Amino acid sequence: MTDTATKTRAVTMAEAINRALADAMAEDDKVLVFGEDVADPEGGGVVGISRGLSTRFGDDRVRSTPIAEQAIIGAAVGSALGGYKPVAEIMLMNFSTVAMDMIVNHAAKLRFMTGGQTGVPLTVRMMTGAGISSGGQHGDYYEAWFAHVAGLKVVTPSTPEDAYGLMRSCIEDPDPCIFIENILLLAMAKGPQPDSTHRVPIGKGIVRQEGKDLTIVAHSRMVVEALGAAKALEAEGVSAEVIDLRSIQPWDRELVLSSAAKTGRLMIVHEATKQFGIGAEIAAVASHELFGKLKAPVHRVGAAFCAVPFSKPLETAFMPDAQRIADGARAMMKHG
Amino acid sequence: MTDTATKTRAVTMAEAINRALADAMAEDDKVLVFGEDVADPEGGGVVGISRGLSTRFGDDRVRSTPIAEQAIIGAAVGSALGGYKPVAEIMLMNFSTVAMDMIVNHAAKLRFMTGGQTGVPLTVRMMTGAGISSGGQHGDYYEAWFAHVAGLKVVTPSTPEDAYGLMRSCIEDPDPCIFIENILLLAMAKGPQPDSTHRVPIGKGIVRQEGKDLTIVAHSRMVVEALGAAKALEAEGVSAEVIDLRSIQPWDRELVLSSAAKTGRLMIVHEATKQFGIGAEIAAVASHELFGKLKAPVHRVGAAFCAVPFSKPLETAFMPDAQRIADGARAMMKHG
Amino acid sequence: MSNRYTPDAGTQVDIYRRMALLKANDERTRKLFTTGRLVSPYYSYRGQEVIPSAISAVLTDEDYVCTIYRGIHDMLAKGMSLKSLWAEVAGRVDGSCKGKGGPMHLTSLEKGVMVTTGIVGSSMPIANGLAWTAKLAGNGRVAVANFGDGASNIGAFHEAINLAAVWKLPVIFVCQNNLYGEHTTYEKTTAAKQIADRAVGYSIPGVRVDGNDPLEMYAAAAEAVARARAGEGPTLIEAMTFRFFGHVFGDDDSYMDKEQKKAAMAADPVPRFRAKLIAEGIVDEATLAAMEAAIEAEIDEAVEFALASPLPDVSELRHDVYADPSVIAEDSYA
Amino acid sequence: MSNRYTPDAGTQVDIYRRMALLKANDERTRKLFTTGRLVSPYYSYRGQEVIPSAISAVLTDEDYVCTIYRGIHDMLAKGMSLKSLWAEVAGRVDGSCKGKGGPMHLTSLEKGVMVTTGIVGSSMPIANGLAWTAKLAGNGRVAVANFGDGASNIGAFHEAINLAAVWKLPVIFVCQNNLYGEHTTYEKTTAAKQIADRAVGYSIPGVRVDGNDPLEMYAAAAEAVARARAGEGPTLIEAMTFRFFGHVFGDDDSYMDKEQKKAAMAADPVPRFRAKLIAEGIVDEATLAAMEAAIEAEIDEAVEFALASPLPDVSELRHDVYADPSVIAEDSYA
Ligand SMILES: Cc1ncc(C[n+]2csc(CCOP(=O)(O)OP(=O)(O)O)c2C)c(N)n1
Ligand SMILES: Cc1ncc(C[n+]2csc(CCOP(=O)(O)OP(=O)(O)O)c2C)c(N)n1
Ligand SMILES: [Mg+2]
Ligand SMILES: [Mg+2]
Repeated sequence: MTDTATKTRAVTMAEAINRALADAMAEDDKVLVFGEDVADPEGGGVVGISRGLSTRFGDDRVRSTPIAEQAIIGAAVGSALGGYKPVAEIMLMNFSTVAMDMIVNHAAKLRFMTGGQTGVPLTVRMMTGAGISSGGQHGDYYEAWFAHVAGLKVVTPSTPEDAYGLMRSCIEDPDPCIFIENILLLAMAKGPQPDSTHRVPIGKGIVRQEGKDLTIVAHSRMVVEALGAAKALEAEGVSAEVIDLRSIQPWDRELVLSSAAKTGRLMIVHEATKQFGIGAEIAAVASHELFGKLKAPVHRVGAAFCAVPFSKPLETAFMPDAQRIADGARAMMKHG
Repeated sequence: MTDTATKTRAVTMAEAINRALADAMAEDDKVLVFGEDVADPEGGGVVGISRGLSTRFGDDRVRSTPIAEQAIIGAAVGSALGGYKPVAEIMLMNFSTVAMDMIVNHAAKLRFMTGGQTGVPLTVRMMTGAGISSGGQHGDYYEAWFAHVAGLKVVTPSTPEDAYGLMRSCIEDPDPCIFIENILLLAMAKGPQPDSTHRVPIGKGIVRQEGKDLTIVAHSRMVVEALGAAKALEAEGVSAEVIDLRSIQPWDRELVLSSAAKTGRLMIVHEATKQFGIGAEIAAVASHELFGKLKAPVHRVGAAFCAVPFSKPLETAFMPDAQRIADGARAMMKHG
Repeated sequence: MSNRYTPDAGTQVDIYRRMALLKANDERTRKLFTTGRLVSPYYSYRGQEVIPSAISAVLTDEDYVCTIYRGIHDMLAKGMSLKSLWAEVAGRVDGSCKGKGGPMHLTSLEKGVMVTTGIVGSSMPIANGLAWTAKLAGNGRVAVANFGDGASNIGAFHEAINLAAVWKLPVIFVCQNNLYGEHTTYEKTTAAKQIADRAVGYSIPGVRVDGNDPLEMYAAAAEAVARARAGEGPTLIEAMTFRFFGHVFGDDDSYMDKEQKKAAMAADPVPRFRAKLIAEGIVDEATLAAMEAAIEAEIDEAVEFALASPLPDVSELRHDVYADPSVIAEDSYA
Repeated sequence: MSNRYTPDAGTQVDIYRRMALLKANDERTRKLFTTGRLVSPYYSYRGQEVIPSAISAVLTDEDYVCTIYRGIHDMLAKGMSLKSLWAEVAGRVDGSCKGKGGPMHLTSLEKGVMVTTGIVGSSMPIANGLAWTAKLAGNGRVAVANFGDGASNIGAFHEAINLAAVWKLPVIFVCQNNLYGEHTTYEKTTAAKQIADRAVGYSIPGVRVDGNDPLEMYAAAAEAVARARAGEGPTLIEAMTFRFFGHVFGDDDSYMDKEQKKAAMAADPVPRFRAKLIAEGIVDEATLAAMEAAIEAEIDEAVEFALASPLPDVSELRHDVYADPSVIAEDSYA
């Protein structure tokens, strides 16, 4: 798999995912799409990600389901075992908490527990993210949970191109993939529309901006904030390299470590709460592998340790942003 | 709260927990115990942890439930909101995957989401651990998931005394606590029977063995393996300090950091898979706080990245043990 | 419908008062959202006013209610303070949850509104726990669990009702069947001919009632509450209704049957009951008009109070996570 | 019970053959566990032989089965190879899962035994997915989801049956009601008078049958399978039975009603059906004795094969986690 994109007109991330689903369904009639409200009579998904699919590919392959996430993921596991390529939607990541058994005990483990007799090539789409005043049960990031579970792959695009390329890769992957969509990015992230051969390999990050003084690793919407911070820092003469992880499990150790080795300073940013988040794993690996070679301690930036708060000033303060990232970078620059 | 224990006759960890539940119920009639098979007609729990309680305190307060973990934890959340002190059992930690919504979206968050109007003083007991040939869905450690969720406390005793003291502290705590029991330790760990005033403060670790060359941090059954490794290392002239974390959320940063600062070398051991486990958080914090002060990179030891395998040689190789810990320590001693 | 549970004239007017409050409050809320003075997802309950108004008429302040994102009608009918509700919806420090919860997570301890959940189905297992404490304490309280038709297909529904039935808990499971779960129709998702039929599987009474008919709704609620207080266990009430403004306010309604929607709105239960009360001579128009004017004034005051209340300080992120904020490491906010 | 689905003589003998195999296999397994030659939790199905034996007589190798920790009877009745089963139970490389799954997680693709789960309730949602693929492919296959009476109280049961009903999936939900979930009785945990009653809530057929009566069980299974193959959707079968050796082998049975257990064991369905077949002249004793001897020999051979098979190499930890083992960082095994 190579990372290629042919650019044409600009699309949103929502449109890119929609296109990825449509192209995959057109190319492989084993691809199925289902979840709450996903078919056209129900609007093609709450934010329209699956719009047009049921009309084009039929009610057999594109189905709105009852509100029953265990049944949804169970149907995904079973249809994957039966040779299909299900793409199931859990509307918001917080709702995956009612389906964790199916994801963790079954989808993730069946290949191993059956000694490789079976595989579970499913993709689960989940939206999430704070910033839209939806309170404490609609915006959590649990990528750290999924990454901790052997057998799952986890991806978190920040651009339409990557969303397209990763979705196609997830669907073609022989193993279960968690595809995380930031609810703000779906409309906000715009970019060229990739052609149907575009794939982004799972496990490969990308340098979004080159720099030499420090490395900022981010994923999902935090890439936007990291780039904002990099811009502010540039004005101050600090050159930040920004890496978009794109995949969390597996994550691109080589890219992160070589960048951090180059700059000597590493920061990791995520919207999940900082404590026990994925930044901890990356910091632990980097501190280990680059022991004695870094100019400053690895710095982590994450959400505050609380539920997503409702009130706007609290919600804003809860989420990491360009300023907090830039502040962290400034402090790091005082080292070494 | 102070950490005190008056020693009398030796008890197993199972007996110590049983005693803690009984003493708590005797002292406070708001304490409730429920879960699958926990009442005496059903044997007082699959391994007898709640034996005698329903006979002594009545069927109102000690109840065997249907197999319905969402309903169990829901009843715990609701009864806690109603002013009671529920201790609910989820028989094995893997089964918490069907109740994660109640734990994460509700128990953990209600205090914050209600602006402190309510609190959810519940305790959830969960057994787990590999080593008894029960295969891929009965032995996972998910302490890293729970620790990542703001609002939960997580404890993992390794001795009967701590099990008693932590259970009493959890029941008295105003916030939801996850109490993790290693299935092998329940019978294997023996120690003095603490008296009814004994408490172990949540968030405080303990030095199980003093040492000066390196610090090994472990919890639950891995403390036993760490002590085994320390013994082997001692024979080779390496002095290992062994810290039993006892609490994961919050964890005892002060104790871990001061020990690591003293020895200059830090290793973290857990039975959960290494990737994205709690060792990552501890390694990240220690590498940050002790930047430039450590003699060797922080080393992590965890289970292999796969489901718990059934076949004995695989299951044995899957789990960290004294030898793997000692090997890691030997490699660390070559540094600095 | 048994005559045993017919509300007297005073109770009927009281039910209407709650309905009028709910209707006016929803109208005001939509107005403030439309003008952009408030911003957040809003799940209008307009059209579903009868259900909690009738139920609340048989409850005391001590009885418990658990409800959902579409639940402000349930809270207001139960008596929640308009001021602390509005301040919460506006995210202010005087909100019932200090602005931390918002419209989807309101709680009002004084009125027994214990939990408002954004997770489909999750009101039910928690209501069981509250009901259990009532039973243990022998204080005669009941717990009402509100949820939608869509929620009747999720696991928590099944687990909760079964547990309530085997433990004979004083819970009333109130399914507000508005025919849609988000954009999907009842028929597409629900195999039961009626949700009330599912009660058979738990050996408890299950009734489908016209949730827009205050007398029928009152009778069903009164009977269920009486059963619960008498220690006879839970009841499943399926209250048929309709939501006038879609799933979330601002939805387009392309997924809806237009005729069905038109008919439902034409049969708006609030003016209907108002007309009936007057026609039957139970109350006169002037009394109701005065009542409605008082409600508007009360809402005016609450809105004003809410918008004058300060926004919370960011230090609040550290509070109410645990009872003791000191357990959280300082750098958790870096 | 309709006459339409009476098994002919050959089928009755075939059902008995499966029952005899199951009984002999359980006896052998308990023996090896007792002597310590095998070590792991073992969930004996002894007493429940009729259910899968009768069901399997109406299935083809292509039909799917999902089952649970107490499920070796379901697999063997479906035709799973004794050798690969025994080698798996012994944790050997020739086991169907290379020793990685063990007795609680067996799979036999050739015979359609797709998933064996250790999580109560989880066989059902997965069976739906398999049934959906059969429907999509139009290949006429059905999926059987086995589970216990205790599992009928968990959320997955409800979600799965509702989905199967609205999607008219070719699934047969087989509740093997042995009156206990671990140590807790049906009555203490289950509000339904009979689990079959719950079918009403999904508008599907629900039948309670004597799961220890091969003819009644066969008829119910045949009817359900015919419905499923005809596109008429799922059926819920509650098959009444009893487990002779408790929840997990080695349990003390203090939680059980001794009289009930004695009576159930006295009514052991295997010798009962054997005697009936002979009494009715359907088959003679000598034929059955020869069949049973052949079964013992086959088991001998399988056990020998299993115990001669090597234990897996520890490098196997790195394989079958993902299709491509190289995605896992080397130091994940440190
Ligand atoms: C477990 C879960 N899944 C999905 C959602 C998203 N969601 C929010 S409301 C809703 C529809 C619920 O319908 P219903 O129960 O009929 O209640 P109504 O909104 O009609 O009052 C859905 C699917 C959720 N909140 N929780
Ligand atoms: C979700 C979940 N909760 C609890 C358990 C522990 N457990 C294993 S078997 C069992 C009893 C199941 O009873 P039943 O469904 O009647 O099946 P049986 O064992 O009688 O065949 C329980 C509670 C589990 N495996 N999964
Ligand atoms: Mg609805
Ligand atoms: Mg059973």
